[in-house]
Amino acid sequence: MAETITLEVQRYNPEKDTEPGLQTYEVPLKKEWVVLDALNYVKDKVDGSLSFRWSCRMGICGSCGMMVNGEPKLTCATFLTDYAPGTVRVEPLKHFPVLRDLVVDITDFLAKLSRAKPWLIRKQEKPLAEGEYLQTPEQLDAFKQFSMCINCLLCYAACPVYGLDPLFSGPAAIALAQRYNMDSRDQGAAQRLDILSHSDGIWGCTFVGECTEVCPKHVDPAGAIQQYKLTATTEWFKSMLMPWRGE
Amino acid sequence: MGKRSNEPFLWMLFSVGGTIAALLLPVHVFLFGLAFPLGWLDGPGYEALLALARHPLTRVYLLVFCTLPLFHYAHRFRYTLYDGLQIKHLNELINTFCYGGAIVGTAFAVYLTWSI
Amino acid sequence: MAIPTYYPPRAYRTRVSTYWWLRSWPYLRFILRELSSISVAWFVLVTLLQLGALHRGPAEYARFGEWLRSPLMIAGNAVALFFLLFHAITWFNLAPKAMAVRIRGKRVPPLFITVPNYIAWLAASLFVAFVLLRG
Amino acid sequence: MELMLDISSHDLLIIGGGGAGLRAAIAASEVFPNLNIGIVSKVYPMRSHTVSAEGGAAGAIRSDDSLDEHAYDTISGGDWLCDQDAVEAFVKEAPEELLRLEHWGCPWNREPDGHIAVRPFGGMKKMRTWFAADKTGFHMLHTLFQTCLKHSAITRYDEYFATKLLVEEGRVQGCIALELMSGKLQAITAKAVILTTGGCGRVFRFTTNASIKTGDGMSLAYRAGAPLKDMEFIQYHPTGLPFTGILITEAVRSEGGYLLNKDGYRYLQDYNLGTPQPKPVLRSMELGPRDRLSQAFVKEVEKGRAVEGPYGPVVHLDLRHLGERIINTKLPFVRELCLKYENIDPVTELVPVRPVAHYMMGGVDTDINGATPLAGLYAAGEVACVSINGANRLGSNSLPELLVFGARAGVHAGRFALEQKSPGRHLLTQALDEEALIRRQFLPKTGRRERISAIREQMQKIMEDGAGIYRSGASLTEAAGKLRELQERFPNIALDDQSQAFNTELISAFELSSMLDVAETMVHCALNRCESRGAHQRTDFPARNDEKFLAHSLATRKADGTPQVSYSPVTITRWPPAERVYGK
Ligand SMILES: Cc1cc2nc3c(=O)[nH]c(=O)nc-3n(C[C@H](O)[C@H](O)[C@H](O)COP(=O)(O)OP(=O)(O)OC[C@H]3O[C@@H](n4cnc5c(N)ncnc54)[C@H](O)[C@@H]3O)c2cc1C
Ligand code: SF4
Ligand code: F3S
Ligand code: FES
Repeated sequence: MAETITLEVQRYNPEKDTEPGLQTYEVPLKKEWVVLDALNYVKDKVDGSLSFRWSCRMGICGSCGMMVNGEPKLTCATFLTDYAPGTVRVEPLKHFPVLRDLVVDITDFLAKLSRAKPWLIRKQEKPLAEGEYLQTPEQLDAFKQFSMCINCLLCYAACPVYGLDPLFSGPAAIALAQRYNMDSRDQGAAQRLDILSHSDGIWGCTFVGECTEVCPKHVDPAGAIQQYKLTATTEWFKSMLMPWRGE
Repeated sequence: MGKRSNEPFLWMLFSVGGTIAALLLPVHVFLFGLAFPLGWLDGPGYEALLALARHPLTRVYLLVFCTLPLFHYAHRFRYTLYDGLQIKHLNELINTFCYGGAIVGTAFAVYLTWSI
Repeated sequence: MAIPTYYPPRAYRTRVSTYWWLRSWPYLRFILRELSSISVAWFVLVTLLQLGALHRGPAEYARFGEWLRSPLMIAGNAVALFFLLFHAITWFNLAPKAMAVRIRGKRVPPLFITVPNYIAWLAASLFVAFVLLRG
Repeated sequence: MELMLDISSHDLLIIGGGGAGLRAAIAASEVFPNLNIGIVSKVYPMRSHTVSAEGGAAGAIRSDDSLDEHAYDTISGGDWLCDQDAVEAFVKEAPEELLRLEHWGCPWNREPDGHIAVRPFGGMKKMRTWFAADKTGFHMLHTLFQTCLKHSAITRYDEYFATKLLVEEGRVQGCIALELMSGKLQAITAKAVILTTGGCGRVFRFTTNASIKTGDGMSLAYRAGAPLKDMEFIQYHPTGLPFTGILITEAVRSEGGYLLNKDGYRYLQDYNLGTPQPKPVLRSMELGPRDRLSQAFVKEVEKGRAVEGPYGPVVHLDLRHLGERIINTKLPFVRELCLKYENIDPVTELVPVRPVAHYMMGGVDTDINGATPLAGLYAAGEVACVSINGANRLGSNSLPELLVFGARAGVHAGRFALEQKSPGRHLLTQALDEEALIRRQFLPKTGRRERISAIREQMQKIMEDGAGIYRSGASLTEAAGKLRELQERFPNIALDDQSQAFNTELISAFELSSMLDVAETMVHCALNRCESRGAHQRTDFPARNDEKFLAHSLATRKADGTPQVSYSPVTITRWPPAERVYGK
């Protein structure tokens, strides 16, 4: 194994640069090092001004998503050795405004997430004293997959529709809405439908499917969206055929 | 949101049309587009085909075959133009072109299957 | 939940290139799949013209047959067939994603949806061929 | 670099957006709908460290279980240093809190009939640990965060780093925070403040803790004048991966994994932990208690029988004899972690492991309602010491702890806030002072040479060598001296980064300064406690000494910046101190 590997990192400092550029670093190549370790090596030993987000280093907090050689990846789970020999190019997640070096602005996603009402909606709350809402393992299984989203936003970086149209709600927000819709304890599907069943919501998705391909937690947002389309269509027909059913 | 968009309706046409196109179009293209013209297989003659086309079941079949896939096309092509060429701002024009085409085709199909 | 205002720093925004779909194979595959819709429209149009010719009598129909045999049409239909097969295969393969069928609380494995689709495809194709070739 | 200053104000300010912080915010907002609440968090709340917890959360619900048994397990596990009134409140409210989370949508695992499922857990005599697959903390945190989104009275300051508490007239009245995105300083005034900033595992070199766990809240409180309690008690987990510190769960050993030294010898047999059998035997060998296993590792290193790895000594965890099938069916997540984050396949390779710092039992001194001795300041979660964990926390007690005491702190701080007048007039001056200080301390371009990472690495080494699993008077005295030197060198750090937008190096500097404070209190508390109890093992005082040390250590900051250690009594209600017996 070679001793070192070349890291090409996108740098951008809004106070100095008008547009991003690439900077090259030589870093040690070790079997157990992931791309994030290489970045930390640079930050600690070479250039403290390199900025990026990270925290758990175990693929669960969702902070360290970046483009590695053009693909959206969790850098704490992407080994350097997979790219050796050769260079590793690290860029900020695509489709988001770049704040600094490898840090992108995700406020847009948070706003979209709130709009999808990702919380349990009940017509009538049950008092705690009456115990839990019963839910069988099968009912749990119906939404479990969609509840695994770590909000890493790799799917947004992979989805060309989001890149083209920033108004698009996007894969993770819709998958999380679907997570609650499919939860046997939830009664808020109708409220979420109005928000998601419009042209910036599910109908913007053309089923490119890359969101699902890149998702590190196997959430399958593409599936969630298509399933939602089916539900929305059924609901639409119901409301056309039986307008009196009402809201 | 108030009034809901008619996307669900268009999407349903797209889906059903897509399924019909997937199930039936390949064999049609293969036979009428390649096998018969190239003489790999002997297709039905004029009279036989006309008789077949006039059968009530065939009329229904043809009507479905010639309409729903057009709406599949209209929907899909609309988004291809939006995204592939990044011309979503021209959406009125695109919609007219795509769905307009599908509607004209449908009218044509209704007329032909009826009058043949 | 409210989010306080901040001094927005100058964020750098990239524009998606017009040729984004050339950038990677999955995107290219996607755009090809979407372009298959042109083949759909194309062959529906051919069929409509054929019905028109049929309607207008044997002479018209013969001329139409002649047109179909022209190299340009053969080439066009060959391309169309390629795209339609591509459409059919992607359509059937993606179907299980769009439909989460559950039987007794367990999600039906994708193959249980894909395989019947392929069988239906085969049956429909054989039936159409049988009706047309019977004579 | 030029700093800007902005001011905003809330009734209640919560610093920390992890499990404890979010729970406090929701509690306050539900009980006092008119309360205007702010949450400051240095990372987006759903990135907080609570997200990493795997195992589960304890709350007695089964008919064969009782609150008293949960309390007893907790108190004996904590080597009688727990405040028993707090433990009693904790075990009573834990099941309610976990149930509340269920009502908010947390996907707890279920029995076939739809009721909540519970699993056994280390140190708990009954099955009472609620779990959501092996991602319990993740599901709890996302449930809390998403539920929080529907409360319009809560204003979030995401990616704001709190640098200082504002204190006026002896009362905490807000904080100063740096907005990462812009580099702007924000003075946030409030009538009450709750600290929920989590633990400080990063003080050590090898830890399961995320990079954000740098003890900031402890340092904020300490500098504002609040005492830190029981800082010498740090829990080690015996099997962490070296370098990354990723946790390899106990389940690996329950399935029959061996611990081997460099000669391939099951060394635990030399430490009074039973004789090796091919199959796992409960309470013996690899299934001995966490602290004993960690201690055996240290001895093995001393004897020169550990394996020298690139990141220091390790021993090997051997799973190969279990075979691929067992590993895939019983331990899939372990294999995934090893493969995905360490490039090791346990089916064919030995897994290097070592004890890693895992959890901080001590923290900001609070009463049973989260109130610290400093008026207006509350704390909950890992940053606080209530104390229910005593000298050693039981696995799966800290997730319910953050719910129970997060909620309590939220309600009590909310009530306190409603009774206060508007914030004092001199806060703005303080904010301006802080701005000047930051500018002076971190941002001159010349004349500085120290690198942040160098000081940090030295601190971590000092802590490992001097205040690790085993400590002694000598090692601690040396550590204390070296830490003082680092404190003195700290002002000479040079930042490569002089810009405003997302200056993570500036944040690292703040974090390092927090960690130095926390490390000093740990070392001084450990030096003063001349006994061995729970996670605090003194080689020069190997026995527990209830006569002198059945007491909480309290570290307060002296004018010269060094800690002053004093003691306060432990609250004993119904369980008088006894021998801590394992495995009976
Ligand atoms: C690997 C691992 C597994 C674990 N498993 C279990 C388990 O199975 N069961 C169990 O009971 N416990 C477990 N624990 C312990 C438990 O997870 C933690 O004790 C608990 O999550 C701490 O939560 P918290 O809310 O106090 O802090 P955190 O979740 O750490 O949140 C701290 C918050 O404070 C913010 N913050 C910190 N400093 C600042 C600052 N200066 N300015 C602004 N904001 C700041 C952060 O942004 C963050 O939002 C585990 C711990 C680890 C490391
Ligand atoms: S859906 Fe997957 S890729 Fe998208 S944010 Fe969630 S975990 Fe990340
Ligand atoms: S990639 Fe985008 S277009 Fe739809 S299927 Fe996924 S959201
Ligand atoms: S650092 Fe947490 S997901 Fe990578």
